[in-house]
Amino acid sequence: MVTLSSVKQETCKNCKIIRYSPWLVHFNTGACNGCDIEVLASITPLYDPERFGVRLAPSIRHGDILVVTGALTKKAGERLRRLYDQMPNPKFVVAVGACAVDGGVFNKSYSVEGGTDKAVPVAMYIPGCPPRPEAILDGIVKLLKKLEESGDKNE
Amino acid sequence: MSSRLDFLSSFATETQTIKPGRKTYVVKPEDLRSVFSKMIEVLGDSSFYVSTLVGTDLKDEGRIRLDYYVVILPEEETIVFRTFIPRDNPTIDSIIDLIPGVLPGECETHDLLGVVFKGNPFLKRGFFVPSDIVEQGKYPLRRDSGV
Amino acid sequence: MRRPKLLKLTLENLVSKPATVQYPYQSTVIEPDFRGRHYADLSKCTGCSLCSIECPADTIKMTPIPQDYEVPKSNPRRLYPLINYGRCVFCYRCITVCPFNAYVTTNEYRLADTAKNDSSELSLSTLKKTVKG
Amino acid sequence: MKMSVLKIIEVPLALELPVGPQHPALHEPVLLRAYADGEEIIKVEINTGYNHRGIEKLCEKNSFYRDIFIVTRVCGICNQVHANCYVRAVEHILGMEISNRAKYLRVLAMELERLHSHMLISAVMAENIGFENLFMNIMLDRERIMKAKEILTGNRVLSDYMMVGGVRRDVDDVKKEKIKDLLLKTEERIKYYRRVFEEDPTIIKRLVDVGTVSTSNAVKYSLVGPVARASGVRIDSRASDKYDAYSEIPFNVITRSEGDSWARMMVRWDETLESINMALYVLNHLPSDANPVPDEKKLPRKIPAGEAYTRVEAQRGELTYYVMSDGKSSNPYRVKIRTPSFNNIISSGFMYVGHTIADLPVVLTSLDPCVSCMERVTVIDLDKNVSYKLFFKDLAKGV
Repeated sequence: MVTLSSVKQETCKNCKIIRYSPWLVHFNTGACNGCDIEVLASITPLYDPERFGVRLAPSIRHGDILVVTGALTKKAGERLRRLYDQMPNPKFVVAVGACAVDGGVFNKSYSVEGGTDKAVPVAMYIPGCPPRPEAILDGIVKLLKKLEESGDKNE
Repeated sequence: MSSRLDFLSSFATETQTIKPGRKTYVVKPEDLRSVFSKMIEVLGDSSFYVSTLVGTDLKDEGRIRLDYYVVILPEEETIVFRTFIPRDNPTIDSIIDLIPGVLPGECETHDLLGVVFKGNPFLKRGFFVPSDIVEQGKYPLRRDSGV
Repeated sequence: MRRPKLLKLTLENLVSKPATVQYPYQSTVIEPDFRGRHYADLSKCTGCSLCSIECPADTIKMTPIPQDYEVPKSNPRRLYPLINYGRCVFCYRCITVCPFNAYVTTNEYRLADTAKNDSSELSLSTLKKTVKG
Repeated sequence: MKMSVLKIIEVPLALELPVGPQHPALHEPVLLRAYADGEEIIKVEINTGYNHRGIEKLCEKNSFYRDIFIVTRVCGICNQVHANCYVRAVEHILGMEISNRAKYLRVLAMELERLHSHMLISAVMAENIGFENLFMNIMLDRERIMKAKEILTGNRVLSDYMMVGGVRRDVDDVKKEKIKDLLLKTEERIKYYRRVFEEDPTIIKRLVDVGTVSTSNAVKYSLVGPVARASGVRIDSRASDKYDAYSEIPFNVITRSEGDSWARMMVRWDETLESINMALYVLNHLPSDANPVPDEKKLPRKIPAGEAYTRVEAQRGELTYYVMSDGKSSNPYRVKIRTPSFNNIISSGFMYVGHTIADLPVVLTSLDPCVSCMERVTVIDLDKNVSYKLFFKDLAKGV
């Protein structure tokens, strides 16, 4: 049986594979677009994360890092869990924006579950409403650094 | 402009003004269809559109208020048709066959407030509302829904 | 039909300097009044909890100040606003409604972390610790 | 003639349906189910409601002032028009007049937003038709506008700039010069991009005569904004309602008669140029009659009973707010938000009929849904009874 903790151990062993060129998958669970346009802005020439090998993956099955924006609505929650299961295994979730981290202004609404971590384990939180593209890159770079360190430990 | 709209006063039981300066005609719910067909007859069907459909739950008065905001072209004057329907039996005739543009508004009002538009084939619950609230039979915008 | 000079633009871009900012090796210009991380200066705060009431995201929780800090007399209830940065939307409503201008604002935007963080460390650093004994 | 359905194409786009509140608010993933005969689309069904965040109900549960920040988050791209519309409704209920300087600053903020939004959708259109070079170039120039927004409001996207009684921060001369400089630099580029959209053979081949809407259909289906204006309907609440300082600032309402996807994009580019002129006019003629920043500690706590209905010309069309106060509590009794995409997207089904599958993303993008809408597309081939997934972009290039 695959439990959450066993998945975590496995990812630590294999994360060296993705630290050179992580591909992002962007998923919107009910955001206001503010974070979406900033995620889009952060892949444009001014910030150009392809310097780190970061690019948007064409399909969820090619992705290493799932970038989630927006408050987790009840309908989107099921889809997020399904998407997470479809990702190949060293996988990490980055929650971008106040809504994805903890529900933001929508935390009390009847159709919102809360933050992303209610549905899937989150590796990096990027607060801000919305975070600047620099902050998003900063979060991804921090995540890559963390992977590098944990990869070294496992060798 | 207003002379073109004189015929509306025969339907109105009362006129009000919503800030800022939107002329409001209170009409009987059974008259609503004839108001819109008269509008089409007098103004033609491409010189006005239904901009917004607002449903409000007036719990204390025991009725639901429906406001149809209509924008008259080319001056873009906004006028309002206001009608009241009973809260325990919120049904009204749909005008979707006269004006196809009310589709989003009627679907939304049905889903969130429980108003039944007779003759609209596209009404369904769960258009916007999550399924657990639909199963409980609650309408989120009712004041006593408790969601 | 005349073709626009998109080809010329492409060639120009090939030879010109890259537009990319070498972030994070080189920092970008952030406006000094960009709405970034803010925290309460507890030497001014009176614990009135107005910011907590007005916060649109309910992110500010009035929290008791730990016993080992010296608290000014103007704060008899020993409460301070604890901001959960994860949920904060940085609208700065708390700053504009504060009757004592007790908030410190910065343009710090790099808040990414592996766990949700809050303002307790920053806020409490504005207070002196009681000397024991 | 009876057409047989050979393929069912499901397009689960994360489409923006900023239907406010109770609607999902933004970025609602909309499901377009297109039925195609060969390459030709014969019917499109539009399903919505994937992420309804319950904003209208949320507004009833929060106070008038907290709602300003909640309605701002209905849509990230048009956040200032939402806030402006709501704030003006509250001001009408309060009977409050604001200073001229605040009115001009509000217009400046909203026009900057229109600029970046129109550039964004044009960039996305370029990407959808496979013109990635143009996408990257437009996005690069758009960063200048974002910088100008940051200087003016203190944040790049969600600006939280509007407040009952005025705006939340003033501009000084240094900031004014900086913004003017950025705008003048961008103006040149925008003229260039407009020419690319006007003349480039690739763009013309993909956009002209695709998704044509006649004038009478545009009115009948309640289409608003650039979509209606491209079909020759002159609707612009800036010109008719003359809210804020729009009565004093000169501008033209752009209309075109073609009604196809290309006309919609051209209307957007012309409006972008108009917006730059308006923003420069505001910066050159900024009155200094009073302090535009109200003291938020002294704003009225009690809102009298009353109702107001305000319209704003958002980037995508007419946005309306209805706010009602019962005078008893500090919360609004009812807030109704009707966003432009709500009308444009849900009523758009008839536009796709008769076009090829590859045109579907073009028509959809020309309606200005949202950017990150490029989710995957599922093609179910009834012949082989298999389904495979495609990237939205590939679909645009022709499967």
